[in-house]
Amino acid sequence: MAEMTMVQAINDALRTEMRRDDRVVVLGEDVGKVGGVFRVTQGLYDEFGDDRVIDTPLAEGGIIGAAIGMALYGMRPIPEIQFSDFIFPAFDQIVSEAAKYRYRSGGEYTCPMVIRTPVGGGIRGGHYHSQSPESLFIHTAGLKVVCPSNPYDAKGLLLSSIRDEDPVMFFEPKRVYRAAKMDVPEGEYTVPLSKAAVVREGKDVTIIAWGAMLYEALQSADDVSVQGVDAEVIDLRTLWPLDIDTIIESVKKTGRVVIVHEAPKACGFGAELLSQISERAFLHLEAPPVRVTGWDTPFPYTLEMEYLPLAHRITPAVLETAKY
Amino acid sequence: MAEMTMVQAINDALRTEMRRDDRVVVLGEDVGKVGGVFRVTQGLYDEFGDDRVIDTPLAEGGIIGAAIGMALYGMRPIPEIQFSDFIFPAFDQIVSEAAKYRYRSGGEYTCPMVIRTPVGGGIRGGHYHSQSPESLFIHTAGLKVVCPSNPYDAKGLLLSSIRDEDPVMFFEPKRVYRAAKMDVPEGEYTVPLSKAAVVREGKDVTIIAWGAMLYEALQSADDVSVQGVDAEVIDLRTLWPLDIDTIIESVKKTGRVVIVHEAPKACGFGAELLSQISERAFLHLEAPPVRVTGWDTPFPYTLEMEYLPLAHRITPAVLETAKY
Amino acid sequence: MEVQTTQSVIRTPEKFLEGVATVIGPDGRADASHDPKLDRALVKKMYVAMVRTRVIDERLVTLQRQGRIGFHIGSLGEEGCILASAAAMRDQDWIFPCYREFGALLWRGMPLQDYVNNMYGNANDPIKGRQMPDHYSGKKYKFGSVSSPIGTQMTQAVGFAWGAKIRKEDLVTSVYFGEGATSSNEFHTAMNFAGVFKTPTVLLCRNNGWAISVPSEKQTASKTFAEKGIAYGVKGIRCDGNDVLAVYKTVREAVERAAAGGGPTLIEMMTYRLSGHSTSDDPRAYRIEDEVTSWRKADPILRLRKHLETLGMITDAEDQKIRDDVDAELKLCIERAEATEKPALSTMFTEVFKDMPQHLQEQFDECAAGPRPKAQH
Amino acid sequence: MEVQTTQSVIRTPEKFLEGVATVIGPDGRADASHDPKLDRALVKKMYVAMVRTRVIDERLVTLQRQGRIGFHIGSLGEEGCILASAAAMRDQDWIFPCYREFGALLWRGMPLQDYVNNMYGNANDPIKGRQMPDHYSGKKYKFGSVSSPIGTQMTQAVGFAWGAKIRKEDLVTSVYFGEGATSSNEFHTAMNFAGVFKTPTVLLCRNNGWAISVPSEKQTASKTFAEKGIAYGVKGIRCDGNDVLAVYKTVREAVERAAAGGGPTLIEMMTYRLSGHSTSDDPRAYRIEDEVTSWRKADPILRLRKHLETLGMITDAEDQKIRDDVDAELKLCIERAEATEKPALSTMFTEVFKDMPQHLQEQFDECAAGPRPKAQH
Ligand SMILES: Cc1ncc(C[n+]2csc(CCOP(=O)(O)OP(=O)(O)O)c2C)c(N)n1
Ligand SMILES: Cc1ncc(C[n+]2csc(CCOP(=O)(O)OP(=O)(O)O)c2C)c(N)n1
Ligand SMILES: [Mg+2]
Ligand SMILES: [Mg+2]
Repeated sequence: MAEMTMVQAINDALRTEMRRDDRVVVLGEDVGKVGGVFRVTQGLYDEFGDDRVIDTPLAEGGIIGAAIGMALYGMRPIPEIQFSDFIFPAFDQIVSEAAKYRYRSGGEYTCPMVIRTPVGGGIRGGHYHSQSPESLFIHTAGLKVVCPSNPYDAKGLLLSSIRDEDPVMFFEPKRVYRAAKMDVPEGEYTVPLSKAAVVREGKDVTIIAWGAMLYEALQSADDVSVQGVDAEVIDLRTLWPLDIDTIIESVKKTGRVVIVHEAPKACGFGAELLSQISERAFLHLEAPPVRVTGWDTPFPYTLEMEYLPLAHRITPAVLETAKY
Repeated sequence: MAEMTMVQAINDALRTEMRRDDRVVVLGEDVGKVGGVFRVTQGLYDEFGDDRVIDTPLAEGGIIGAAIGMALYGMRPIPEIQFSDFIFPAFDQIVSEAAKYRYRSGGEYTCPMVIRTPVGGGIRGGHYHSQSPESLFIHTAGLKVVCPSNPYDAKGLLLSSIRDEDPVMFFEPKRVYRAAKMDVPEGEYTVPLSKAAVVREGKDVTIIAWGAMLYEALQSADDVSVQGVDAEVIDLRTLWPLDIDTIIESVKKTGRVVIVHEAPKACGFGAELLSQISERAFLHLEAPPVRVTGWDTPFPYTLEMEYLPLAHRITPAVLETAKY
Repeated sequence: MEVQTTQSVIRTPEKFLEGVATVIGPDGRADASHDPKLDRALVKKMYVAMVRTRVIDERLVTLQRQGRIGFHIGSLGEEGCILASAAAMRDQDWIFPCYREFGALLWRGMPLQDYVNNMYGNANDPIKGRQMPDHYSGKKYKFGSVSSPIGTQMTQAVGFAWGAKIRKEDLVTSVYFGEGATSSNEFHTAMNFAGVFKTPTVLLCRNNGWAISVPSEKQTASKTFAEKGIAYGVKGIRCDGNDVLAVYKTVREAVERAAAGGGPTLIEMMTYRLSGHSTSDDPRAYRIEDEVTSWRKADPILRLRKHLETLGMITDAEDQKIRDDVDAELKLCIERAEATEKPALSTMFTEVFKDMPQHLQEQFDECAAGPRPKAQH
Repeated sequence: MEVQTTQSVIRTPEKFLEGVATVIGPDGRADASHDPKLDRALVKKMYVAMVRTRVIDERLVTLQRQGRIGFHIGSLGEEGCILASAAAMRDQDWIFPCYREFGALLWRGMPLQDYVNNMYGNANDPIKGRQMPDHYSGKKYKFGSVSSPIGTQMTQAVGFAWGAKIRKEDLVTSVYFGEGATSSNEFHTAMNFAGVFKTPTVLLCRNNGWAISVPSEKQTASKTFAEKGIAYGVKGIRCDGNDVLAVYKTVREAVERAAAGGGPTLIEMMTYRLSGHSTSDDPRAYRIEDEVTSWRKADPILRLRKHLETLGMITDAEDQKIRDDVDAELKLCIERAEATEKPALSTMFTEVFKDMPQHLQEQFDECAAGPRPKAQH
């Protein structure tokens, strides 16, 4: 056991798996000697050399396209996209190619790879260093989507993702990167994909969140408890394929739901969650499920704390839902 | 008045507006002399010349990026993307640039342009000539999204879109392109954006559809009427910004909703519609709103009629909702 | 039909090929100084493969016209560069196709029946009817998976070769694309990554004069496509794509250079698309018939046949037999393909992921429960 | 601090600039055969602007260190190529920035106060605090809008110029980007479209040796960035980016050629990023200090000052006054900016579209109703 930040835990996961499996390579902009702009890959270059920890030219499409080629060849590439806001030059390779390879080739070719990329706001990044594009990838059949909220899960989920046989989008909430340390086991362990965690039990309202917003959800759960509302908080951990059973079980107990995410509301993942809950637990609902999300605007700079669905917005939503 | 297919109506709209406004130019792959692979721009090259009807190199990012530059300069470009499946090389320019220009520049720059692109399945196009990516653009703040279902609306909505001051994604359902003719007025007229049409009134269930699936919805409305279910059918026409009032009014009357779209279910636009209906009309709902959509798989070739949410799947959903 | 076109120049083979070295001369004889001196059996084998490809191509177009298959995109006129470049790859090398290279796939050993099943998207289609015709995949044959989006395969072919290089395996990749595809994002990144990481990759640009209706000279202002290599520190070469010996030689040298650590090569193979872009296209709407006629005379099959004649390696009867054989084989394949049912409903839901997740299992169950669609195309 | 780095070569100015013609010699004198013979007042004006840019830059770094602004990305060492290239544009021409060109924006006339407000993202920020610092927009000054995604501005600058060409307006666009950006999709399409449509565009590549931690020689295997023009039929030129007269001359000629219908030019301006990539970067983690030291001697401001000295156009006192003046002005601007409130809440919802649609009006109302966030960064 060692105390680690999420950055350290991810770094540790990469090192652990690179030692175990020499098919694993890391590639991206600035991931080499300098260890990435967030230092997530620090030290890997020194240990594994420039054949396995590769600084690339400035071309996300090239990073992902080449990684796909490596995956087809039989390697386990882990491309890094410096900010998820910059994933769009690679969008075609991800949604048209990586996501569809297994299916379209009748199962001949597979594309196991983990696309690591920092996500989310709260670090004064404005428009282009703050976005949360997860729903675009969930809408694309063939991709798994993961977003850990803490160092332990980050390492365990990353190891599961690298060993998974399908392409995984691994979103790392940068607001959490160095926010807190946590005990993380050394060596190997995995946290299974597609299993949500009930991180706080409660009976009145279910709050669903992931990544950095989990802490806001927990804060709100504390806030409302003072007012006699007992909130259950679910950390999705893997967004897709979804652990719907854990959600429905909770909703059947509470009958009330608040869904939290940073991305804009329209066609965000909250809409899918709300829909599935309505479809599967309609008769258990005591109140309309509520979404507390980023606004349907580009991500602002100065006003970002007004943009994000922080506790100050979750709490009233939970209270209102509870008394609906 | 003249009888026109949707292809002819769109062609007529382009010609009409190009005559009226010399800032309008059309650009894309094969849009010139040959008039586009669907012949939507046929004859425009002869009338307006190669300065205004422009064959470009094979680069969607270039088509959209250059069109943005033209729009910033003060023109009204209408780029064509040959199939909406091929829009992804231009995704970065659309979502990072066109969508955000007005906002990010404090209103200094604007990006009025209409991105025309054929959409949807049912023409034996398989994986890459059938997809419906609308929800990706709805999720992106700053874009309007239009999808006409008939020649009259196609012309009127296109004229509104060209005159709009914001970027518009104009999805043309290719299964409808030549499916039927309809009286279309000559010269100018507009169909307003963000106004849905109630194309069939009913009191028992509301079916929401657009584009090619509208006809399937209407077919189902006929089918269920035999069984005594009176379905109301709404053609959204503009998907975003949404005419939620028309929907809610209908739902308040019927209490029951079936939403139909071709795109995969997960994070499709149906999820957003369902969510807004639940949020705004929860107490009016007599049954959980239902989504009948493409499956969460890549778009298949041979089995495409099993993939599409055609009448055979809508009808049972309507009946079940009606008797819920 | 009177044709108006935006085409400004007729690009005859002579004009198009100006300054490009050839091996097989107009008289059918090989220029001794450039002749790669291939094993005669190999040359003959390439010839047979080209004729077979041509016959299959023509038959598929007919099937499409008859509504028996949905679509075909062929290689009429481009068989020379496709077959010779495929033949020049070593057994351990991998080929990444564009969409006109079914001839290369058959060369690599895919049974004709499998290919025909793919054209029908039936239950025996190796890709389970999931994609349009001609979107084959041939991993067993060290042959990639076709997808429609232009250019994506280039970066992947570079990545594949790069992987092999990292893993120190003696393996070269080749990748096909049209001259139109040089405008794509992917050409740029593929070339750049290939150059920077010196990947063992041969980038095969089929310059067939057209990208659907756009003539090659409107695709770029550079004088040739080969010289685009300069921007990436990648060797660029043009060759006469209808000259089988020239193509073989050029590609083979590039493969050997790549295998020896010399890095990637961009090869512009000058050829011509004699047919429409695909069965969905009518080229009379945009191109001048004279140009097409001029290229019919430069047909790579005629050219190689002439060469074989000078070597006394072919007779009319033999030629006819090649055609009859493939005709007969094809007939059987088509019969079988047409007698084969559609892919099972389950194939719509399997292999989205390795294991079927819960939501797809539910959707599959829902779909399987019916009802079945009435509507057909 | 001991530094280990992957950097294999130290690229001194001498090595980096091998074979590139200069105008201002080591002695400060202009080479008569290349001297563009500019109006002396203009040269002086450029010098003043460069010094101002430098002073502002340094002050902003300090403000960031003090936590008074969130971020700054500057042009330390690159002022020569930025100011001279901006100065070489005609009044009617438009400039599309990358993110290091605030000096060009001030040159074009934006009041310093506006720029400082942008650094604070306050209520008077012309872009309403919606983007990070240094993401300015200057339409009034015929100056584009900065966005973070690398390269997108290139294609737009080409499209803008193309529009003007179609509308027959005498207007040239210039566009800045780093050498790292030449690897982006956008460089490829921008160059290709510029070449094919002969747009009046000057593509200004600031080769400053680094793309964050990646040295320029790892960005491409081509020998220079300028020669990438060949792939597009676009004229490519290298120039000494720290030599103000050389840059001015090269850019001006390109502008005139473009305006005369001669099409686009790619100009590689060889310079050096003396600072970290931005205030978020510590370059000691990846580069060798000796390289930086060698470039400090090639500082474009020192170089131009020496030239002005040979012309008797500058004194130490004058130099000091330039600095004092901007210091004083800046102090005032900062005071005012810090005294200015945040942008109004409404600015979060306006200008997503021209008119606020219903859903945003509802969200605005909801947000305005509160409560307000407690959390700050
Ligand atoms: C990204 C993308 N854009 C557009 C298309 C439509 N399209 C298919 S083939 C083609 C032309 C390709 O020309 P070229 O690269 O020269 O290849 P050729 O067909 O001549 O072999 C186009 C525009 C596509 N498949 N993908
Ligand atoms: C598409 C994209 N990918 C990555 C980044 C992150 N990033 C910002 S600047 C930069 C390096 C740019 O280097 P260069 O183009 O040489 O410009 P310079 O900073 O040297 O002026 C990178 C990788 C980005 N902004 N956009
Ligand atoms: Mg071609
Ligand atoms: Mg740089």
